[in-house]
Amino acid sequence: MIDGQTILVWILLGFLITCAIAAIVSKNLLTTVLIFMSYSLVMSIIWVVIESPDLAGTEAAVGAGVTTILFFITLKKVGELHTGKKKKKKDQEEGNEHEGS
Amino acid sequence: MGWFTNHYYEIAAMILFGVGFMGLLLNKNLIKKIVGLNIMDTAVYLLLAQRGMIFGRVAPILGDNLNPSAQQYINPIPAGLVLTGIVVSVSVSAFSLALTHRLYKKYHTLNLDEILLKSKQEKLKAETH
Amino acid sequence: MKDHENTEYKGSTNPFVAWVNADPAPERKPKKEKKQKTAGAEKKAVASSKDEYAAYENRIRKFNSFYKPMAIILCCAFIALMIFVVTQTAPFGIADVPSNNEVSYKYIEDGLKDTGATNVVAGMILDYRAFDTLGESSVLFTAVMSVMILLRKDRDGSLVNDPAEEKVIKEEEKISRIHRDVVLKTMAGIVSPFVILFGIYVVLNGHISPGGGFSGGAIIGAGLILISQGFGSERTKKFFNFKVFTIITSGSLLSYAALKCYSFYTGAHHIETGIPHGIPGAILSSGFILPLNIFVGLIVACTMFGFYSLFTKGEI
Amino acid sequence: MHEMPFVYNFPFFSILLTLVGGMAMPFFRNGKVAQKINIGVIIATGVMNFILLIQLATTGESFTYMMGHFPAPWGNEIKAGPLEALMATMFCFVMGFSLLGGLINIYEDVPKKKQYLYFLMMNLLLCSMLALIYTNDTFTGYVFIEINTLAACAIVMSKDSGETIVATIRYLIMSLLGSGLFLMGLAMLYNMTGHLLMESLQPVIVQMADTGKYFLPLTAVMAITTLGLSVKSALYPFHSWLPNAHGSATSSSSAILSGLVLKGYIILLIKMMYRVYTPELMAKLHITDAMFVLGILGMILGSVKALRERHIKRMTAYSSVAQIGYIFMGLGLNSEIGAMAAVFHIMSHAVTKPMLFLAAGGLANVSGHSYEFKDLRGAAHRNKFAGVAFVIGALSMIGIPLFAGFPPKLFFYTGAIQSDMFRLPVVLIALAISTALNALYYLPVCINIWRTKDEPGHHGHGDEHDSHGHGDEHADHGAHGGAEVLTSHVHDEEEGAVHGGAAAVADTAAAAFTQNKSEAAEHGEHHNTRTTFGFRASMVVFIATNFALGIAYGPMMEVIKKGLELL
Repeated sequence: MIDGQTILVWILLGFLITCAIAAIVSKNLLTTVLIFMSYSLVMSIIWVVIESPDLAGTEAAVGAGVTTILFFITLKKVGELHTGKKKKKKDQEEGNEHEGS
Repeated sequence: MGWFTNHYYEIAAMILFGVGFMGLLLNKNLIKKIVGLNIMDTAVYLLLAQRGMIFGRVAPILGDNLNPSAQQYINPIPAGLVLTGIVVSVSVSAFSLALTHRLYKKYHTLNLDEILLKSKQEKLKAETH
Repeated sequence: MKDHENTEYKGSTNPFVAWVNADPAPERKPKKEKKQKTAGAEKKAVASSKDEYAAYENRIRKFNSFYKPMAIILCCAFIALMIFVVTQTAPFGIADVPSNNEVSYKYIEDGLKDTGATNVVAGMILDYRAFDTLGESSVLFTAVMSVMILLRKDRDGSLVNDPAEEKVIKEEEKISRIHRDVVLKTMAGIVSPFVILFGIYVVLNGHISPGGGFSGGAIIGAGLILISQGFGSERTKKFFNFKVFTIITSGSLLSYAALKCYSFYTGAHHIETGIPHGIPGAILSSGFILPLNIFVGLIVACTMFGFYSLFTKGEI
Repeated sequence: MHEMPFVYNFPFFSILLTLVGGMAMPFFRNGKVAQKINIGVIIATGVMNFILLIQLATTGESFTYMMGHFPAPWGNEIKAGPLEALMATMFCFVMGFSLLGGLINIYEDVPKKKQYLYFLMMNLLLCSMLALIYTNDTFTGYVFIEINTLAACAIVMSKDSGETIVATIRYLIMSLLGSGLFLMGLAMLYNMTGHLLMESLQPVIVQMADTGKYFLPLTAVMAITTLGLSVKSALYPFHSWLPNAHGSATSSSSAILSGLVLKGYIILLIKMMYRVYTPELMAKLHITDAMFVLGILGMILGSVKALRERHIKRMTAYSSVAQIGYIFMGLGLNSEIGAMAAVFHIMSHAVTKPMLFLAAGGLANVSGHSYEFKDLRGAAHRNKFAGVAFVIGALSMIGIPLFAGFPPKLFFYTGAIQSDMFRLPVVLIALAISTALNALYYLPVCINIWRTKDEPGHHGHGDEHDSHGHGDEHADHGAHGGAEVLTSHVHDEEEGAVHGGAAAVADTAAAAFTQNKSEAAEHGEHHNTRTTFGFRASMVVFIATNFALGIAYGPMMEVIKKGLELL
């Protein structure tokens, strides 16, 4: 019963839960949104594993694509992308790293 | 171990639901609340979609098979329902992000408590003048 | 009658009379009377509002200190219970479960004959359960219209018009026009046609391969967003303004509704639609599913781009 | 079977017409045109549902209508019976007159360019509620719940102020929590039974309950779906979003949210209860007990909260919490008459609460758009229709005979007698306390709005607690000089001007103050002429309906009884 694919699914599910917790507890909003984006991507892999390619495509385009873009624009509008490092010293490195990209 | 090996998807979905639920209830930051909400929704979709999966069968794309038998393909219903759900969840998150945007414009903060306090202050000011 | 109620209400005359006269809550009375002697009416009012503010702040703090542990405990208990509950249900991945019943068998075995679509999921959501999908497109429509209420700028000056922000947007656009990011622009130029083409492919092949209106529409929307980011909003405005947005969104929805109504009405009256299903696997097959996918794709693409544009500029 | 009467198309037509009307509105982009479309759609839908109601009530049958070419377990379908037709007719009726009554406030509160969007949302709201009433498929129910949530949030926030947007986000978060729970319940239900159609679910669930298989998951599913719908319909511990959302929105929105939107979810819950879970099973698994307890708590604590409010709309909103408590209490009685009384209470609340909200809006319109009690003093003299309507609404909410609020209370008693021995005393005590509390918070307001300014003894005991102190003005205005007098309320001046008592305030004030006063007087005059024909008509119709429901409750109960049997 426990074969390679099952182990892979366990790893993916573990990753999913870790991502969810990290997204919720992270202090920096940009990190939260980026983690949420990877959460959506992993979710779309899980959809492929459970044989639902329709869902995988939709999740990748909608969840990881459009929703994340909307999150980013909102963050930009509320000034968390630029003033994040001024406001919170401790988030400086993360802010710089993502601003550069 | 049977309870785990037979139900790991459902257990993961429930844990995710809990994480999202707590994110929605406990965080004061609106963006994180919305992320929590999205996680909660995805958890429900996972709970729904995993039921369609059957080992050894493939996705219900028939291709050239013109006489399909139900023994070859997985259950298509959960996938269809979740497809509906995903689109609903993106509409809802767009709407709540727009609300967040407007609230930030008005109160210059994302913290719901501060927003409540500021709106109260505004109301009291309007009353005294 | 009044006297009778007086005795009922906290047993004293004053609060009830104050209540009838609609004065502020009686519990704040002593404080105010003290201040009344020292300060004028306006100061008193300010002081009382400050009191009220402090009380409100206090209430929120108290609520939070009570609410957080309660919420955590309740959530954990709820999740533990739910995990226990789900382990009671049928195991994962086997064929012999209640959800694997005659309904899903019918979808798989007769789906091709009934709908003409080789992608059973597309056939299911656009033909068998089309009412749900009509509702789902309406959810998108409702959401984009609500976002429009919130974020669309009025020319005649509502709360949404914020001069400072307007200036920032203008400046950003100016900067991006002059110093356009070369990497973004080049990549957008190369990638976006393929993205949109791929989206169109996914939409058109929705009934014979994975995908369909929703995923394809979202891909097209993402392509439009990429163009708008890379070449500036003026470029997209040339072919996509508010009028086009309205016509495409509402027009597609109305056509969708019209097609589906025809099929609902004929279905309920047991009349044949007279739409041929075509050869299975061909592009032009499966009756209404192809046009419906196209309409859904248009709605989703416009909605996604509409969200983006309302979020960035406050207009379409 | 094969020859279907044409009337049977009407549920489908009404859902479709409202949806298409909403979708077509962006083409016009004009508030007036949108309003005309909206009113036309509501009238057409109301007439269609009324004809259907008459047909179904006389023949006493219910029917299913296939949405597509495939019969029940495969395709979507809708189901209509007398109860559904009755509810749909009432929803159209109440929504039409709520819009008519609050039209001025809509045009004032909603920015001009966005008025068409307001009416669009109204159309979609009506569409989603009709779909919730008529649906026979749980998942369709979920999709339309989401439309309902978004449209309801949109009509709250369309009055563009900070307060409403804060209220909207709280409303949205709670609503999404509720629909998330409901969807999770549906997912588990599907996992256990493999069906989504209400009709196919019931035998499977009954069989499951008989064999004892999946006992715990079944209880959990029933609890979760009920919980989700209760959160959305503001049952007592989950009501915190309601007063803000209903209190701050424009009058029509408050009326519709309180009168109809909450009821849409309760009707879905009743349908789930009767068509899917069966009342016996819900009683056996103690779901109804929980509903009963929370309903009783809501009845009493909602009223207590209302007692503390000084804002007329927020008070009315808290009163809605109490009335929702009544409905859940009735559903939790485990007796047929209890459920009938709950359905009747849905109707009587749906015709009374919009009237109260609209009357409150009308009273505030003539008092400088303030909803505080102190500013509303004597407002009823300036807007007689609103004053009379508010008093009648209040009497109906208290449960005075001849008004719509009375029959359900009577039937709650009867239902409690039918129910078990534990519930009877609790219901008796709770109804008595709740009626007393209702009287305690409604009657003072009624007295207050009918008071005249120069009633003797008014300044003697009333104003010494007034935070803005116009009692002080009379006592010490000589000492404080013009500054304080200038800041005194425009509303007071307005009242003064209207009742000819302005001189008493004005004689020591500065020239600027006089100017201010004359403006205020003009303002007041302006307001006096502003009760339009639409407002008066809607008030008269609501009052008439209230009496009609209160007097002729017999036939209505017959229809409800038949409807519940056929559900």
